[in-house]
Amino acid sequence: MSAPDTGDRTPGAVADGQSSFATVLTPALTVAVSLLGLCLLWGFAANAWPSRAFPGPGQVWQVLLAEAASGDLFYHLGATLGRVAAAYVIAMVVGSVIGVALGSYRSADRFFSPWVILFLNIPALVVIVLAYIWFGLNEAAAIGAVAVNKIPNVVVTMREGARALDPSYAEMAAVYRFGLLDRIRHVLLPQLQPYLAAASRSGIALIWKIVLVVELLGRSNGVGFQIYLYFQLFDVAAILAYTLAFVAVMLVIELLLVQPVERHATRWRRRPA
Amino acid sequence: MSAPDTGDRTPGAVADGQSSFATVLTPALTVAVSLLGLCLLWGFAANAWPSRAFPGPGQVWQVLLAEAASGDLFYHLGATLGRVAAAYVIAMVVGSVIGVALGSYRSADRFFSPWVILFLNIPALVVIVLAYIWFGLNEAAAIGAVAVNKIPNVVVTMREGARALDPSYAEMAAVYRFGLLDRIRHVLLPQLQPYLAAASRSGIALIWKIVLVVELLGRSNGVGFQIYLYFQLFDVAAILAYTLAFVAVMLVIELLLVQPVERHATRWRRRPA
Amino acid sequence: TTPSFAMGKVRIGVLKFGTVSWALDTMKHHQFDAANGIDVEVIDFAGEDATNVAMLAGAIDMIVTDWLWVSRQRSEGVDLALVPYSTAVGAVMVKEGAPIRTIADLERKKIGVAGGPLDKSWLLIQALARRDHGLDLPVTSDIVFGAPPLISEKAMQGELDAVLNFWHFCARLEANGFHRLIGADDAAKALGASGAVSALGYVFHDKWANENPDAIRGFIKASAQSKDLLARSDDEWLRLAPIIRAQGQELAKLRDRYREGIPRRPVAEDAADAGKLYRVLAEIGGERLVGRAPEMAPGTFWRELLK
Amino acid sequence: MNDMQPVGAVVPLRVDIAEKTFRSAQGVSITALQDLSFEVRQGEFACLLGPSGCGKTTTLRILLGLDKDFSGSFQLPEGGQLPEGSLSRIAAVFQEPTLLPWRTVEQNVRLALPKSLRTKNLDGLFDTLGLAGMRSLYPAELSLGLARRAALARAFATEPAVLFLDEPFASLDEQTAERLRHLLLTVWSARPTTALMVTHNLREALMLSDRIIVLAQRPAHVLGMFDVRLPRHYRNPQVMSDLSRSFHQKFPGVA
Amino acid sequence: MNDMQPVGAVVPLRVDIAEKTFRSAQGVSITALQDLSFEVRQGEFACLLGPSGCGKTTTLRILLGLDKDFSGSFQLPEGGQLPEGSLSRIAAVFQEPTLLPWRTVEQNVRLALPKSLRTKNLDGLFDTLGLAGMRSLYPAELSLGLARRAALARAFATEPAVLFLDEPFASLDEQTAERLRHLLLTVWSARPTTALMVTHNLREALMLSDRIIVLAQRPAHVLGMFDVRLPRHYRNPQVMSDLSRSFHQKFPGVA
Ligand SMILES: Nc1ncnc2c1ncn2[C@@H]1O[C@H](COP(=O)(O)OP(=O)(O)OP(=O)(O)O)[C@@H](O)[C@H]1O
Ligand SMILES: Nc1ncnc2c1ncn2[C@@H]1O[C@H](COP(=O)(O)OP(=O)(O)OP(=O)(O)O)[C@@H](O)[C@H]1O
Ligand SMILES: [Mg+2]
Ligand SMILES: [Mg+2]
Repeated sequence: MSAPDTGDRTPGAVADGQSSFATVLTPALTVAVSLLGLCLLWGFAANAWPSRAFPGPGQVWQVLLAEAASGDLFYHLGATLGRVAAAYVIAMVVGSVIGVALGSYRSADRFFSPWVILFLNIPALVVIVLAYIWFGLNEAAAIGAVAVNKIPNVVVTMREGARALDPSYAEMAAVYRFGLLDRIRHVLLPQLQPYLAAASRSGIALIWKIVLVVELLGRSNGVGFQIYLYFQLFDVAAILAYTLAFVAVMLVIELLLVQPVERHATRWRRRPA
Repeated sequence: MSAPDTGDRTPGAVADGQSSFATVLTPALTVAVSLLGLCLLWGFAANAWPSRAFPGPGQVWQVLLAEAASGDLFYHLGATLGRVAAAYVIAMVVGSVIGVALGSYRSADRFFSPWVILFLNIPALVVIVLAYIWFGLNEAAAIGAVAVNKIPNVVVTMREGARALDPSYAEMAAVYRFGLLDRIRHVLLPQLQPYLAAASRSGIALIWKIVLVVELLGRSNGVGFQIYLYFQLFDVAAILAYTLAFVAVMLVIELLLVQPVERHATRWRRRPA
Repeated sequence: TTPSFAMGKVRIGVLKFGTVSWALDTMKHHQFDAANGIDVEVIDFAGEDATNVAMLAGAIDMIVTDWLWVSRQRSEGVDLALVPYSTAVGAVMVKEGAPIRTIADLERKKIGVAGGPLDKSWLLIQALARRDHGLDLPVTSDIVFGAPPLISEKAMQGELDAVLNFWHFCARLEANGFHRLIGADDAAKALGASGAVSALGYVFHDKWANENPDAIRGFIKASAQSKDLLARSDDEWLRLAPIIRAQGQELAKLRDRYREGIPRRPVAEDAADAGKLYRVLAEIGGERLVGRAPEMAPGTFWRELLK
Repeated sequence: MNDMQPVGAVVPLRVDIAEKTFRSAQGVSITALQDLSFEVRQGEFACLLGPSGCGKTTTLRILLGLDKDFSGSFQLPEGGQLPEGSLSRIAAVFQEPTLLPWRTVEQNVRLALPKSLRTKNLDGLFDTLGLAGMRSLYPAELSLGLARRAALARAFATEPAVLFLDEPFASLDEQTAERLRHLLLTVWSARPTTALMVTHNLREALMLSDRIIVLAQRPAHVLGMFDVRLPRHYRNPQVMSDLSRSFHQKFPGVA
Repeated sequence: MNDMQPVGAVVPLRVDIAEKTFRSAQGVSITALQDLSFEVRQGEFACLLGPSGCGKTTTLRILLGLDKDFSGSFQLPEGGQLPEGSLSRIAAVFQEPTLLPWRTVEQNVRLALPKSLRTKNLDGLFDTLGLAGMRSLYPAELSLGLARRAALARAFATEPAVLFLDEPFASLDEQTAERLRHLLLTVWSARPTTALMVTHNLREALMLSDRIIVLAQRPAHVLGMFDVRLPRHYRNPQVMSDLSRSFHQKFPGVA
């Protein structure tokens, strides 16, 4: 379970350098193999336990093609992605600011930590219904409700990040009179990077799940709307088709955007991400 | 936004030590004041925008008392807490092990990261329905479904934690031949503590939210069951009463258990949590 | 599916506080089940969908749901069958005094629809509007889909000009200053049904019914006795008030609408009309609604009752 | 109570700390400083000499404004009273390099510069410090000695009016250290700079400073001063060994 | 290719590194070691002397098994070939203290001990190191010098058969350093221990070691050896200055 690069030594024996790495697969190939493996596993499982509730990849692919051909897929996916993106930006910015503030100021944290626990544990349903009731059945209410649902999670993660900040860097910055922007950019954010990454990844996922509920409760389009529709018909293949369409978008973002950025941001580490 | 203990210096001037802290409230008092403030705010808001969908604290308190008197509250709360606890333990243990493994082994991470994205983004509904259909409408299926929903979130957070591990401690441990248990307990866990704390707090909250869905879709008791019933009747006061009962339990756990443990675990920091 | 081993035992999954649970409460309270040699076990769920999941998960013997769903499952090889339970269906409700008098007035209005775009009532209303007024509601009006309680609440708030909701929500709205513009049953009749079509039924597996003939027969009898009592006795409704969670005007409306919804026709007529409606619905809802089957799956209405 | 006081043209570094006590996490209370008072005239170079763990770093941290929880007062020399946000005129070399691990050597140095100096040519400085080929490395890729030199580069590049150094030449080989001492003197004398340097190396102190402040065991207080009035170019090996002898006479048992 | 080879009773520390090249994150490639080979006889005390940044720490890391990406081979002396899990017989003092920040000084020392020694009495050791009152402190509450001493305590407490030290006495005052050097000699001579110590301090090297290995600028290779055959108790100030002179003759321009 411990870090791997502290391999065994070979004391009292002749050790020879140049550890031989097996042929390393290129990242793209790895991803392809990984997805293929997943599909195979899935196909195998669907064969082993045939059930209407668990269609195989072929079936889901058919549905996906049909929905894509009718244009429905892109319409609903677009609507959902828009909501996810808007709620994500709001939740990350607001949540990070609050989280870092609470992590930095002990007394504020002591006062507000019950509030955080409260907001963290209010069911999505309650927030969404209240938002719809107060602000009407509209896009702003929907996105706001999702953001409010997610913000406490970001706060909690970023607060831990702020607490774990190494004070010596902040002290160095104070002595050399770094400006506010420099402090944020060069001192704060690099230390918070792993927390931001964690909050982002599980954040997007959580937001998408809440968007599904929001769409179920009071929107007339979006993947959640479709999924619920098909759930009523108990059409699991269609549900999976829509799910996978969203997952595919997330995967593309992850592989083409997030991972390269992350590798760049952590290249200073002895073992970059 | 930067850490606070790097206050201004007073160069070229006479500086005098002993910064005067204002009377510091005791933690218990702070919490009391904080909760009181929250109630006042709520009461005020409920007065300002009177609506059936937004009852004031008094009304909710009435419902709470009634439900408590009938015993319903404790029955359903108990059922939900049991599920939350079981799913939490499973999700944290499994998720941490997988997360740390992926964070430590680059090639495994590269292979499995698409899987993580996939499982992270599968809607709770799908997992829950599949679990019920395959494993029957029973407690094990319910708890398993919740755990499966939460595990990817734990994985993502703990993976960041493992990536951010300082290799020099692991190297020290390797040189001095720490045993596996010592490595986990004295080298790994203390470094992962902030990530564990973040994953735990937002974890409990997420799990509780999924438990609500699980109870909606196939249990005959629990807070989620009650909340959805009252949603059908649009009885927001009852919904809030059940929500707050759960939040109260979480608050008690947080204040009496989590925060003291956390303070103890981080007392080595220059500014413990 | 797990057969129930106790002789004459019927495990039925219902939405707690839902309309079905009222009749079942009456049945249990007056021991109509025992009188018919069965033991009905009521298993509460928090949502209609939950009962469907429970049925497919094999955890219960019977649920209440609509024939469209049964037909679709049947055409996909699941041996579900239905015994009519209620003809009560949703209706378009508008506020008392609103300037909406016919379907044609719904043009360019904001309409809340519970149950989603494939809801049976919604499809029928759409079909009628198109046939009689040349009105394509999804295009000409602002349609908002949403959860039934939320839609009702929004209607009362005045954000929506009209709502199409499930019948018990409509009954409550009626007690709160709304009136029916048109019911889905009216639409059904206008579209060719000869009478009130049972929208909902007790649904179970053929296999279970074949293995437990006494249980199913007993259950049908017990159900009929309960409904008779509910049709006759206002006191019974007062007794049920706490689980209905309604009083006074609301309770009266719910009672009246429930009584109207008790199926009174021979099952064969019901089935025939359902078959007709199926074709209408298949036309509007398309494959998405009914799957690939152009006709209602034979046996959707339990065959034993058609004999 | 932090009170400001208008200051004249030539202000010494004046330290007057009555007490500084730490309370450890386990509840042990450790008095690091007690009745510590000394002065360094503006433009002077002073060394703090004292046993390990006596409180030297604590003193510097207080002077840098990083620790405000003490009783007593201090005053920084001119160059500090510039309003916040203007040219940074204080520089410090911490006892550990404290480079930002996620920025390269060059970025670390440039970030510490006031905006107006950000683009200044640093080739000469990096050359003298032996960091010419290392500008694009991250701190984790440096040896400890190289990291220390990068920290020195950061402090020197800011052209400070007040300079605090905490054992800047530890873990460097003698040749490199000697070169850097000369560089330090060059930087110090290029403009009026008040410098306070912690060191364990008496030779270094005698060679560099105008005044050596000798501290006692913890809790630190001043054992005595040793002024070296001689201009630095007169401090040849012979003179140094004389100075060393008279230092040992005055402070037997120190260093 | 890591191949094991049965070893006899008395095995020297044999180092034979053809090349060790780092590739920095920005793509710069830095050759730290090239054709570095030397031997230290079992039970001997050797010092590595070389300019800052030449590759000394890199060498120790390779010998400690922390870096396997090099070409060449090495062999550790007896005491290393004990099977994994038995008594830890290798100890190292890293260039930075590397104490676990979340454990107290005492816990840090005890954790490094094999299970059988965990409860051993450490009072004497802590006393000599001047850490007696600091056992319950966390590393962040120590001065750098105290932290180094804690790291030394950890290494000494394990009673190692092979001991690697990377500038252990940097940032300590001369008196403390002198006391610790004697402690090191005591620990080293108490049982047969092979020691390899990196230092920048020639005096220290001459006083402690049997053999001084002088390294060249990066990429490090051996410039030459300087053997000090004299028993340590003969190394009085007079002898030391003679040794120093002959060292400077042999290696002009070093240290
Ligand atoms: N945060 C703290 N909590 C408790 N004690 C502390 C703390 N910081 C420093 N000390 C103690 O204060 C004393 C002085 O520490 P300081 O770092 O000033 O020593 P120093 O003179 O710089 O020593 P060195 O030469 O080893 O660097 C030490 O005994 C140390 O243990
Ligand atoms: N991970 C790394 N990536 C790139 N270069 C590295 C890395 N680690 C060390 N180096 C380089 O290798 C060279 C030798 O480093 P090493 O730490 O061995 O020096 P050293 O002899 O211990 O120096 P010092 O006396 O300053 O501690 C240095 O130039 C350093 O920049
Ligand atoms: Mg210090
Ligand atoms: Mg080194």
